[in-house]
Amino acid sequence: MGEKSMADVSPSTIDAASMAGPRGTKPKNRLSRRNIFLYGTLILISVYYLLPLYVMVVTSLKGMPEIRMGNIFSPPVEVTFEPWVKAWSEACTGLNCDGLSRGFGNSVRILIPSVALSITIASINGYALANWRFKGSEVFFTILIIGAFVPYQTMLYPIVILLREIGLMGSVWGLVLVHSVFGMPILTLLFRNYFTAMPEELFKAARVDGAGFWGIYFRIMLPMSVPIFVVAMILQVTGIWNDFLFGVIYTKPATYPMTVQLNNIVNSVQGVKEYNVNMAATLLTGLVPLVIYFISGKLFVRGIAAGAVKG
Amino acid sequence: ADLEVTHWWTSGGEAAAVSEFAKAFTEKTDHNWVDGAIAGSGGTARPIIISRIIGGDPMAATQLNHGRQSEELIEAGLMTDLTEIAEAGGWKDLVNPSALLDACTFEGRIYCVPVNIHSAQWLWLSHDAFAKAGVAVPQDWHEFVAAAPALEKAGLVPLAMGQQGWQQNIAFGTLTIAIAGIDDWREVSVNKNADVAAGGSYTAVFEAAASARELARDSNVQDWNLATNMVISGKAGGQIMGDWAQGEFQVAGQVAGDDYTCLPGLGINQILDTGGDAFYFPKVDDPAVQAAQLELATLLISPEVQVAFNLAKGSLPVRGDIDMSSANSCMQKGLQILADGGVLPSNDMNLSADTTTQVEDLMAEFWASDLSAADAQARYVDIIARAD
Amino acid sequence: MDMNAAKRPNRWFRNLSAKVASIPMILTALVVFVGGTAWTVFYSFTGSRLLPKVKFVGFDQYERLWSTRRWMISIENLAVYGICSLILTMVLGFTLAALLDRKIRFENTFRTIFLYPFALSFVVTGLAWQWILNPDFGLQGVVRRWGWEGFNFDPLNNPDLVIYGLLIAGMWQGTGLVMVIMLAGLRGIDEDIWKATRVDGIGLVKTYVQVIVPMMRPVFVTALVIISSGIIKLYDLVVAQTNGGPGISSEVPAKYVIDYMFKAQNLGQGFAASTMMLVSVIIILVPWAYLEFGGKKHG
Amino acid sequence: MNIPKPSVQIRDLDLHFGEVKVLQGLNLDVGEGEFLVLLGSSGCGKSTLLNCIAGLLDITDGQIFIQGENVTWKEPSERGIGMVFQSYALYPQMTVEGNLSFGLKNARVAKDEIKRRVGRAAEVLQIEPLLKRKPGALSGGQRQRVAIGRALVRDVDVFLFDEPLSNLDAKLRTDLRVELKRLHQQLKNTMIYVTHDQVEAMTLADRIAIMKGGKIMQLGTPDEIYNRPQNRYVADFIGSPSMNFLEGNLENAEFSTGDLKLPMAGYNFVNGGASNGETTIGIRPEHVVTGELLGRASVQTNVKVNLVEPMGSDTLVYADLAGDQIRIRMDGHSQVRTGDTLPIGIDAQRASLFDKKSETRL
Amino acid sequence: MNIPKPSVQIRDLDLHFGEVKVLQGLNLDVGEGEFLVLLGSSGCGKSTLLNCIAGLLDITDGQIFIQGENVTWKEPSERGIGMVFQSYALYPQMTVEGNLSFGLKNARVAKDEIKRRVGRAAEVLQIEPLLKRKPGALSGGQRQRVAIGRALVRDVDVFLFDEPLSNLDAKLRTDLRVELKRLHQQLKNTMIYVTHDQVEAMTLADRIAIMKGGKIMQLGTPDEIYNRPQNRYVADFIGSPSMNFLEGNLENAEFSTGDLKLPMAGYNFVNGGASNGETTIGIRPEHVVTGELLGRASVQTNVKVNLVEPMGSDTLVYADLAGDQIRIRMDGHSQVRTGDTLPIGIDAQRASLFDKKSETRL
Ligand SMILES: Nc1ncnc2c1ncn2[C@@H]1O[C@H](COP(=O)(O)OP(=O)(O)OP(=O)(O)O)[C@@H](O)[C@H]1O
Ligand SMILES: Nc1ncnc2c1ncn2[C@@H]1O[C@H](COP(=O)(O)OP(=O)(O)OP(=O)(O)O)[C@@H](O)[C@H]1O
Ligand SMILES: [Mg+2]
Ligand SMILES: [Mg+2]
Repeated sequence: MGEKSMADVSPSTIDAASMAGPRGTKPKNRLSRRNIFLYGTLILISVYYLLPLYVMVVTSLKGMPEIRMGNIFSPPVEVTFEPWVKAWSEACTGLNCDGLSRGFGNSVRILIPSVALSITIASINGYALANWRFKGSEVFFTILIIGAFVPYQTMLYPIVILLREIGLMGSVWGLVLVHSVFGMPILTLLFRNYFTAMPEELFKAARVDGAGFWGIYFRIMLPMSVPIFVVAMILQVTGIWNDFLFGVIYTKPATYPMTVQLNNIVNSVQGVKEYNVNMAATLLTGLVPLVIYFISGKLFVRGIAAGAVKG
Repeated sequence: ADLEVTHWWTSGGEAAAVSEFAKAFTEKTDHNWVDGAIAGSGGTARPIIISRIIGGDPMAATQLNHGRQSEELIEAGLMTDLTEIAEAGGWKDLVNPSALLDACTFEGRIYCVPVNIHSAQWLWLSHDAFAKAGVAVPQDWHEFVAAAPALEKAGLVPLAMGQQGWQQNIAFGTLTIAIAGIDDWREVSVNKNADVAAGGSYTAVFEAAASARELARDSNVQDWNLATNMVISGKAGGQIMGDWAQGEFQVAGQVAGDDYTCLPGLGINQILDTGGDAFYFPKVDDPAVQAAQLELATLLISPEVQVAFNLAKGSLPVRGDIDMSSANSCMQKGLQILADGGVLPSNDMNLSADTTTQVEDLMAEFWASDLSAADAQARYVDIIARAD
Repeated sequence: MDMNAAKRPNRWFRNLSAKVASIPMILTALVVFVGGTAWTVFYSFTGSRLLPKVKFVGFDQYERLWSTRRWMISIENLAVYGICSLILTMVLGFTLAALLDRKIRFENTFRTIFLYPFALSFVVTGLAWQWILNPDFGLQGVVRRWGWEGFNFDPLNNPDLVIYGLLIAGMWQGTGLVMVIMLAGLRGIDEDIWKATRVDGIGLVKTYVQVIVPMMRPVFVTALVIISSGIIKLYDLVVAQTNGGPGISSEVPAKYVIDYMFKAQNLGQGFAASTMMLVSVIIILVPWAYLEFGGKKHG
Repeated sequence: MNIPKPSVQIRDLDLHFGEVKVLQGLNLDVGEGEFLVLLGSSGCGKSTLLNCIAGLLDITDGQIFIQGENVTWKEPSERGIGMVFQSYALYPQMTVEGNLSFGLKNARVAKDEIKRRVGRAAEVLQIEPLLKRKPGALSGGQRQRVAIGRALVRDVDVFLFDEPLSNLDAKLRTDLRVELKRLHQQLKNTMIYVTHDQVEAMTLADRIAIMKGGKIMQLGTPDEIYNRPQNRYVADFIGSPSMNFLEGNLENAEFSTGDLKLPMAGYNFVNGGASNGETTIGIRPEHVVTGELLGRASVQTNVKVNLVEPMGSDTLVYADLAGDQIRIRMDGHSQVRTGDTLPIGIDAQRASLFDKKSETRL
Repeated sequence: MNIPKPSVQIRDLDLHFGEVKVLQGLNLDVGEGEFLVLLGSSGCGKSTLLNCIAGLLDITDGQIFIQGENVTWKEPSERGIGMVFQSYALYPQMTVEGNLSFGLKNARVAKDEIKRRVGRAAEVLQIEPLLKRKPGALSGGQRQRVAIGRALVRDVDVFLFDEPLSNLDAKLRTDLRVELKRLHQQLKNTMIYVTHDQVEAMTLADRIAIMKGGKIMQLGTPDEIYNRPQNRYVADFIGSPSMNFLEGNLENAEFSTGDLKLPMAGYNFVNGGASNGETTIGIRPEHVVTGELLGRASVQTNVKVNLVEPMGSDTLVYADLAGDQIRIRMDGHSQVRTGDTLPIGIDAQRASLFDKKSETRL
């Protein structure tokens, strides 16, 4: 420590020195090594993340000849929306040549009740688990959590039988049920952690005020859990919208969701693979969750911080 | 009534063929054909079809490869019995070869309608490719192998091969019939004789397959029709693929003999197996649909529909009594073999799906790796020994 | 005044609403998860083919399973993919979170870029990367066309590398979520700890490695759970990107299960395979779940 | 103390969390209109006891009576209690008015009655101008008043407070403490109040219950607790700076340790007569007198000063006495310095004697 | 006070968070070996100032010198400071030893030197038996000691403490306070200590800086701050129970409000002579005397008691004087009751006078 010797300097010299030397904010170099490294790394990694999107968009705007000739990274010489039109409304699977348009409606019809039902059930579960424990509630919850890890494949067949027994096989409601069941573990965990982190005294106060199970849930807990609802909603919307396996197994062609339709289009190869149509179809299918992420990404991050990560 | 029909015919030729069914059904009856195509191969579609049938929400009719696949569904009483209309239509006498109907028969009752005959043992050759390589179009497998270096030199892939187990298994099966001969093939495939599978004739087959593997080294497409497309566009010399490839050539506007050549049995053995597609009619409750199911069943096997469908699909009709003169030369070759009785039972009937899957897995691995012929054979013998 | 003891009311009817409201959860846990699993395990001891049939064959299905090459490859692939994906996702997720946590400009933009793939399904992911990794049109072709003729990057057609091809795509899709979780964790670290390390003169990297990472253990556990629950279910991506190929070099257990259940129509075999997956999940999970949820009373 | 009419009675209360026995065989009677403070260190079971009374915890064994009625298995809202929490526990999405009326709405009280009661509570607590605000827009003290109001509107017999002031800063705490005392004098409800702040306990309570490890160590008026602690724990716990303890011997009504001899003739022994044997004496820092008051003390000696802590109004002096360090509270203006020798006097009559083994008061 | 040698000097320090000007033109000199306490209510900028000295915040303008060296742009680790945080900020996964040695290892201090220093620090702080434990297994007080140790091993010139005791309970706080004072007497380092606890400030500080809104309101010894507050803010802020303020008029060295007249002849005016005009007088509760001390007071009167708060050692009495409520601190044994009329005396020489407008001391 060099400054030790400085300690001998008499007060008066110090006061003289006080006029000199650095003053105010330390000047910062915008192009410091740290910044170059930081932003360099970020930009480099961004390329990895953006590349597929870029390629998909660019490809979907090219004509087939251009694709066959060229470079997947080069921007389209001649922008054409033909592939998008085709993917949306013309691509054929078997005899049906209505592209993704049909699947879109189905997906929406599946999505809305599934998201609503699964979040409703899971939030009630989480609330019961956090605030109204009863003997065995933790056991059921543990089973549920282990269930989150069970490969869906293990369950496919028993669920077919289950749905048959309750007569919902092939209907949209059957699929809604399946989504609610498989969304339950993670969502319940989210809600449980969130509600557990809420001050217990609030719950006690409401009980003293004579509110019952439902009264507390609707009047106290629900209004306070917007962030976690946002997280749950985003997770479920993407999960359900993107689901292929359940959609294909538990529905029928008339009710196929968009992903199944996408698979059909991509795998129904007529002569050559129409990459541009495939990419357009892929983008169209991903559009709904993508838009949701772009719009509510910030809320998502905040919600995760609020509930999902237990300290 | 609206009849929902599921199938996995989604490639160009297949879709054209199935539209013949739909057209005929919609035009000739009061019913509607609701198309339930599932893309991907049978591998994707079958679980969906089966789970729907088991799940109590069956479609009205569905394509399935007939044979052992559906035995249990029939046994469980999930399929409509077609015996009555079969007898009324005299299917027993019409269907040729009769093995096709046998495959639909379970404990004396008939449960499915065979709609076409498929044979897998074809080698499809591109004239364009051989012209580029400057060699004559081969007339059998041996010539093809001999011509391969020239193709390679011309920058072409000698053998197009989709990287999927079932395609590779077809190639293997075709090589077996051609190289090991029919008797040994029958011993192994029908009688599950593992000793024969371990024998010298099969060693030759595996070695041939190993060399075919080299020829297909640069073919990295996945789907069969993409491989066919390599032949059509002259990027590859040939492809071993079933007669359904015919449909692709047709859609591409190519003419057999001029643009491409087909060699049944690899040009070595004039013999074909008689697999095929069949339609099953799961039991449903709605009487209107039940009636429509029977109408569709009758319709599918009716002469005009058979002609129209099979011309489009490139497969052979299941009836011996119809006029297929408008078929092209490849199909004519097939019809001729059929007429000569050069038929073998298809593997769908010989081997369980379980065994087939195992063989396909083996083939997938074999074709994509450097697994030696001897090792592959040893593993094959293992599978055959355990086959049921 | 009445000083008589009050009778303890029946346990079953205390907080009845809570119990009634939990019925869906209880049913799901018992009927679907326990019941369904038990059903599957039960039938794995039978010789069921296309339909479940009670025809016991003992451990035959398991013996066959463990002597099947495809199963062994599947396990191996899952292990390689799982370990690499766990480590890389954690490292990349944490690194990204740490970079974003450095009070940078455009934080929102970068975060959106890293997170958006999570909105896309594995099917879409698989297709997109299949396309980019296509040796002719994709990255390799493009680099070659730029003049580097010898450039070789064709993982999807190389049996030894294909699993890494899957990894590239899987990471692309999944790292964003882990990053967000890590970011949330980083934001939860006491500001004073940062100050303490600065006063102690600890370098930035060292601070992260030796102080921050160990402090984020619970966050890492959360991330670990999320990543690993995804890994074991790896299926869609494989089907979409490689379909198990080339050959069987990118097969995974989940695909084995599906293929044997439906394609090979050997339910018994498929069930045996899924039971094995389940067993491994339980072996890994039960101790953790017990510690995390069973042992503690609250919080 | 003479309890007018029991309002809350607790009989043999046991509460276990699994293996942990938090409350064990606890008995307590609270008189009507009494202000009872539960005081104890963290984790001693104060909140648990309060939650049991409120019905927020299912007790393991025992009985609880409120206004003579056995409420052991009643719902919290049916017990005629109101509760105020440390963290206020206001419903953040409701206005102050909403917070106040929530319980009444749940009980289906008529609309104008709700209005009347909310109005009255708001008037008593002087929060009328805040009625339309949400809790987020209130200061800590205002929030606490709303929390009290929430109990107030419900016209309950018993108020339960769980450290209602400990989230507030020192100044506000003092103000609200006074207000609370005044409120009690005005409402005359029974109040049970949990705190671990002695000053609050001393100033608010009619009686204080000192708890330790789930048991009540002493129950008595603040004066009793402060001046006649029943055992060493209570003596040590109460008082800041805390009591000085010296170990020694009691013989013939004289306490001796080292050179120091304290005649305990005037001491009011619990069992009437003096005991002999190993004894601990407890002397409060303010009962060690100095300066002009020296003359009032029964015993005088000199001590050496170790450390001086000026605290403004007082000065705390640490000094050695008979081998132990003692604390002496002196006036804020005293000019004592470390190292000084200080003449002190000890007010032995005001000391407390404890049996060394059992630590109970002699 | 005469500063022996400046150790920390702050010149014209400005710190803005965006629009918010947290510190403005702040100047402060801390002498070598001095124990300076920064005292102020929450949000007044105490932590901010400390962080500026430590180099943890980039200042907006001004200069900082430590041991005579301009450290304005230096890294925290190069300033020769050690810092102890309210939340301890121990590295939870390292043992106590690891926590102590982490900084040294990083500075590549030789192994045996590290050992020596850790050993010495552990000895000073009496945490030797804990060296192998992790922070999770320590009590609050032990943790705080380790946190101090972490600064200690680094052999720094200046110690910075940011409310190091406020997470501890009252008893522990008192103990550690004494320990800290002793440590300072032993080490003789410069210490800058942030708190909002007056008792801590009064007992620990050589000098106290009272802050408000980013400015220093008064800088002086505890005695100066307590007895000669420079403005009404300081007077009100310091002391508990807080000072009584009466508004009135000062004329001819006599303060009058209502009937009450206080002769201020002995009062030590800031500018030497007396001023006239509207004035506020501040009287500390303990300077209102009763009982036998009544005689010492310059002015005597009777008041009516509103509320009595017995606090054990003292009794706080609220009474009306000249239209205002005043607090009076009495002995713990006094038997005053609400409604009594109490004769009191006021020690006017010890009162403080403030100009009503400017609120500064007269
Ligand atoms: N749900 C619970 N499960 C197990 N033990 C608990 C539970 N709640 C409280 N305890 C234990 O019961 C004891 C008493 O807790 P309680 O909250 O009543 O203490 P307290 O006196 O209110 O303390 P504080 O002053 O800190 O609020 C503590 O030792 C605590 O650890
Ligand atoms: N990062 C920041 N951005 C904006 N304002 C800030 C920031 N940090 C602190 N402030 C503001 O600066 C002011 C002073 O904060 P500081 O933490 O120094 O207060 P303090 O005196 O230490 O209070 P406490 O006693 O509560 O710790 C506060 O009004 C605070 O809101
Ligand atoms: Mg408590
Ligand atoms: Mg602070």
